[in-house]
Amino acid sequence: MRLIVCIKIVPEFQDMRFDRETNTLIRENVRQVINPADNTALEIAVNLKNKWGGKVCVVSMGTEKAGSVLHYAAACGADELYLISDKKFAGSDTYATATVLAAAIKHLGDYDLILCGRRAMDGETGQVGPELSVMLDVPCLTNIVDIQKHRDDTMLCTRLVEDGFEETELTLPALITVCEGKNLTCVPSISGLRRAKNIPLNRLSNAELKLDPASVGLKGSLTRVKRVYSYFGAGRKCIKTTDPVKGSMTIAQEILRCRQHET
Amino acid sequence: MYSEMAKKHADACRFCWMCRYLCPVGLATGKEVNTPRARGLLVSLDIRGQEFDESCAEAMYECCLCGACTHDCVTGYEPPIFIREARTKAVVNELVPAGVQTVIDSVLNNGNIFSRASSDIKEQLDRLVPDRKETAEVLFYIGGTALVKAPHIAEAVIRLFKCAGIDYTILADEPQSGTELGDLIGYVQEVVDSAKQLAEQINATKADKIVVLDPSCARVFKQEYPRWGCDLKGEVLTATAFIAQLIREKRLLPDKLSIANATFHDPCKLARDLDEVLPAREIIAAMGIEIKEMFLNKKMSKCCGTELLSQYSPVTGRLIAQRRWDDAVRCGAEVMITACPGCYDVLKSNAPEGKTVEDLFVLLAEACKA
Amino acid sequence: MRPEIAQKEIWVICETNDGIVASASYELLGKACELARGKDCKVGAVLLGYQISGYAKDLIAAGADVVYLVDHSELDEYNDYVYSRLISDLVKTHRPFIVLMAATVHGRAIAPQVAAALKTGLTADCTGLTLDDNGQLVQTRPAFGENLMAEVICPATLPQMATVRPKTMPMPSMDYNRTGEIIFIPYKPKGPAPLRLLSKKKTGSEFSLSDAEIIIAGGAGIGSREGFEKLKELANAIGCSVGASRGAVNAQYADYSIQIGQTGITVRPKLYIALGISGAIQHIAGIKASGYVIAVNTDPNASIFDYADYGIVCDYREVLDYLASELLSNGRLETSRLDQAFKQ
Amino acid sequence: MKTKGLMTDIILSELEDVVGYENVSTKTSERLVYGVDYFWISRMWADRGLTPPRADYIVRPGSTEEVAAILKIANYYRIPVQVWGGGSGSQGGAIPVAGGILMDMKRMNRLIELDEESMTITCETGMIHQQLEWHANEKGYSLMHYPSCLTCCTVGGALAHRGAGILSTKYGKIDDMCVSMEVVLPNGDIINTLPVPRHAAGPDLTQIFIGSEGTLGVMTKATFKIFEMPEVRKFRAFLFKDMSTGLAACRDIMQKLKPSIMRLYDEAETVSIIKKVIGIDKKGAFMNLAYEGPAEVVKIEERIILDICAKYEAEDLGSEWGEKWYKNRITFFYPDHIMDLPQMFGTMDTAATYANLEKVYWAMKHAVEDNFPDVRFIAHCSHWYEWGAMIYDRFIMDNPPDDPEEAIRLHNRIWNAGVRAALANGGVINHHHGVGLKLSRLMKEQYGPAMQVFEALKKGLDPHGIMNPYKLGL
Repeated sequence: MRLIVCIKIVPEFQDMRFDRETNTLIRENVRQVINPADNTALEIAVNLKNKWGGKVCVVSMGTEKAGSVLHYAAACGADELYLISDKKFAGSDTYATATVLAAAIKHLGDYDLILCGRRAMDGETGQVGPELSVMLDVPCLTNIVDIQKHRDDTMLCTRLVEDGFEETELTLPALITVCEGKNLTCVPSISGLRRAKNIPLNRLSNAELKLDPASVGLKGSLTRVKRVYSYFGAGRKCIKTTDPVKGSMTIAQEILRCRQHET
Repeated sequence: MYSEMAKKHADACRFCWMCRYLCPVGLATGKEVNTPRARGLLVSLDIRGQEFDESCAEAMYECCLCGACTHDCVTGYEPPIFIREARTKAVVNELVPAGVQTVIDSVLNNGNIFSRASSDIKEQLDRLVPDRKETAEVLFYIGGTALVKAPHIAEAVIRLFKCAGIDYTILADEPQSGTELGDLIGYVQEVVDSAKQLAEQINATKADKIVVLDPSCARVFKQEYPRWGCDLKGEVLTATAFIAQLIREKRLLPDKLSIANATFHDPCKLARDLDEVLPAREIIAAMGIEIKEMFLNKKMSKCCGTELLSQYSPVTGRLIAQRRWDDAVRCGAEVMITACPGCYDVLKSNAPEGKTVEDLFVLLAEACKA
Repeated sequence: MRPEIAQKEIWVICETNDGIVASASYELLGKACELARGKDCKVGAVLLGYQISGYAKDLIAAGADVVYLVDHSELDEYNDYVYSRLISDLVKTHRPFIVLMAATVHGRAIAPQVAAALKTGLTADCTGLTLDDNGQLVQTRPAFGENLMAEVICPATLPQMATVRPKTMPMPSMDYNRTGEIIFIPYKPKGPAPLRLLSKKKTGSEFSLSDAEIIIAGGAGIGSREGFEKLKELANAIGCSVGASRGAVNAQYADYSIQIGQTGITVRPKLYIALGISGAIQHIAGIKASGYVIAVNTDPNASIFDYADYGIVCDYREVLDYLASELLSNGRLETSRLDQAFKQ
Repeated sequence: MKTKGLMTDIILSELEDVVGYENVSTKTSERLVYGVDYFWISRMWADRGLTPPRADYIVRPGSTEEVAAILKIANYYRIPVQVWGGGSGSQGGAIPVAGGILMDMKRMNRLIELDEESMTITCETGMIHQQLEWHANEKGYSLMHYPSCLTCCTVGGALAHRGAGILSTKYGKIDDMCVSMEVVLPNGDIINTLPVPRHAAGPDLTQIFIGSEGTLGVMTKATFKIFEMPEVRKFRAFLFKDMSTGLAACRDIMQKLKPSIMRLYDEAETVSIIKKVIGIDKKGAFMNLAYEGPAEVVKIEERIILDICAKYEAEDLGSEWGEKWYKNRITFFYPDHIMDLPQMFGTMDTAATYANLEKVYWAMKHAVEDNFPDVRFIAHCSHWYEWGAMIYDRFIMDNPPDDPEEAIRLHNRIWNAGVRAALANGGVINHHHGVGLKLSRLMKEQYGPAMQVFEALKKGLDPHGIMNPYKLGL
């Protein structure tokens, strides 16, 4: 199987602090990591490869900084690394991003399955995967927690929906988006790390992809962010007590208040 | 090579001196390179392109991973994070000192750090529990150190189980828990894989409670397994906590033992990582033994040098153990009581003349006439 | 107003769950009506499925002026592939200028596929929508774990598309005197789809937590599995849902399925009670939308208090024990005691 | 990398013969870690990926005799010897900039004697200060020397740089606490200073070696006073409207009693570091005080202090803030709490008489702030004497130059400006951090012709100049 995993490098959420005085996110000293859901997608891809053979190819669109993080993807079992980086791609919305990824994936040739995370921790749109599937004209299934080979060219997917799980049969080639797994840290192996030393980071820019500059980056984006503001200001003012009895009474009162609204 | 997390912690620690007074290795050897900040500095220099050779790798192995530095850090930095990753790097780049490599090979081939054949371990287990059951309410996980170095401790716990009427079993051949391998090569996939195998075997016993003799194993079960995605179905309890509960429930009724001038050495993993300092003292009190506390006790406990470090670095291990004995002697103790097979063996091998080490469970088994 | 928009429609793509129109779709119809008010445009509802024509009157009552019905046995099961292609075709034919869908799992899968097929912009998971006089839809959505709000527009292409977070728009009042047009659209299956639903297993777990009115959640500060069991007992007796922080899940006190936060479930209860949770930003991200937040923590400087309306600085056990002894008898809630507590 | 060379290996084997194979090292790891101490320049150098200065041999003596033998070898081959304790000095005093031998003293960490009758404790100088304190604590005593580096510095390091702890106002600096010592002279001779409280047998030998920073010999053993634990230690914090009012009040207090802690912060530090660490959010000059001893005496002291502070219209903040400060006194120095790279920073502590104190403060503040607009200046006074006090000034620059050499030059220019302003107004180049590499060049400016006394000592004791070259202006 040839498996393509699309990875986004995002700021580590746990590092983020909020400056209550200026109402801004403090982005200094924030680590860059593989987006958790993409990390799980990578794990799933590597497991599929280990079971059915083939290659895992990692594609990431971002700045040079992403390079060192992608090294980990190789240690976790990826066979090929592609960093898509070009100033022309800066400022892309989900549609423009999908356009670039679609061109890159076409550039890389045939594949059986594309895996994406279901959403990125920063933007949380979850749109790139489904948009990409349409551009590549393959079926798409989102929110996958488990995928197994079913028949020759079909997979059996378990999809998390609001009230449970759906079992769906998916014909290849196809694209899935994957839910964050329980185990969110990428654990590379010694053999993987040794192997990763010899896996080069391939770079793709618009010189190779030859996209119309008007169709990518800020220019190619169909949505515009008009304004960003802090939501944190809707802040709460905490009344504190050190008296457990008084505190417990308040809890009881609040529970009752909620109940009365219900009935 | 290093994760972003490791880089962050190394960069914070490299210019901070504050925890070195607690590092048992640096205090014993007097070497600057054996301080937490020096380990951080070497990693941060490595990240910045300075040479990282076998001597730097060796510096990373000269650490007990006892967590004293982590516990002391006001900000919450954890040197073991980057030390483990530096060890991984050493393995990947084949910079591991020869002595350490022997121990790594032993764990991979035999499942223990003592180059003891796995068939020996199996025999030991058969001897301990000849009529082993497939399933039981309690699974007793002993750990390689006790099986090889102090089987009488495991035996004592089993006698206590029988005395209290516990429905228990053990594994047919105890695979390693990943604690030592994780310490040796870092938390890599190979460690996770072995942990998953063990978790499956433990779950197959359908035990509600997993009672763990070796505090290091108990720590990985409780703190690392969930992170590694290894689900243990039963509740993990240290032997100390489990036995203390049996005493509380009056299922064990120890007689008084007369031991004068005793002190209790808190095993690092028990005290610092698992926050268990009281159960052992409860057990000691139940036997009517009054202890003299060492100056560095409970969460401030000073590491004994560990069985693992003593395996590949016997000279350093001995220096560290002697330092712990100095603490005990200064408080006027003649007998050091421990609750960890590793601490027991290390402290026993390095006891000054006329001083002895006793294991908590062995004493209790005697007190209960189990 | 852009001339091309006059006489055009705002569409709501309705979603069905087991053959019943989802409440989120009615919320969207209500919102669409509000947007259309005073503008020269209509509200269209699109309903796909099998034997669903009976719902047309409800959709009209909720605010639809036109209902586009596609009723076919092949559409019985929700199928992302078939549905998204069919919706794309409908939009191409009828050219609405705004298309709204609920930000459910299915909605968030189908909407981007439709947007990509139509080469138009799409904004995900909106919590606010306004329509300006130029026909520009201003879509407000949270980002960065709800720390930031962004206003997004789709300036150059049509339709303007958004998925909207359920329960953020009010339910419209149903007016069965309203009239509307029902357009039946014939459907011809295009052969076997490359994806096929085989079975569905309902667990309801995530659903119940993200929908719960009152949640009691525990963190690493709970300290043990038994502690968590106690918390669960009380919660069950009172009839609240139980959640956990990542710390508690990592420490194995609770299952991942009830983890609340950025990497778990996002909740929006009326009352959120956090016991022994320190308040890491990733946890806060999951509870931001809660109504009243009460935090119990031994550390007076725990950051959870920054996000709480009421804070109790003490060991959570004291609170748990007190509530259990005062409110419960034989492990069951005595409402009269709750009343008493309220009176005090 | 192991240094290879005929002479290198000959010298190596001689050193091994003295201290044993395992106590000499030429390993990369060890040579790297001794090249960075708490000196900003050494830290910046490492942070920018440059190779730290390296010694050729790391030697760890285990006894005074071994130290003597090493010095004899070094003298014979004319190899520089740099003595290293905890490496926590901020002045670059221990960095092996001249190559040669680095002597790590931490193997010499034994307790020699605790004399409960004379109330003294004697130990080897490689002991971490906290360990020594614990040895005293085990018997119910304390050295009352609580510097921020308590947990990481060695006894020898504190002596070499004339360190001071936070209780110095009552109990004195290390130079007041140390009563006698054993020193190995550069030629290998072992000498002892006089073990009596006071004498009239010529100048004080002990005081010649305290503060000598390894340039005149190696201190190997030292004896300190120990104190009984005070019956009570009480805290009180005040807020003065400005620094000058605070200074006047403190001077007044020092004429009447001896608090153990008295720390007066300027407004810049009150609203920055103090706010960050203990959370007090007020403008003005924050002061916290501790007074200790027998309960009855403390009661009276408290009354006097309250009266004095009231006289200067200070806001009484009660005991909570002082206690909080005391609890967090070391927190200030942990990562994320203290200045760290990429910031550029330095501590220009100085001392002056009351007549000059305020003049020195303003002169230094202006010299730094006016000449370097991107630099912040914060200060507090924390060690007091009957006739003057110390000013703990700090400068902080958030975005220093990227080029390391340019950064060094700028760093030195700021230091020159600040210290020269202090000197011109009656201050001194340092109060309790020492001179090291950082201030070496300013020693002659401070002492003028008096410097020849030190130079003569150096020449007489260390004719080949092997002891810690380039430090202390010698």
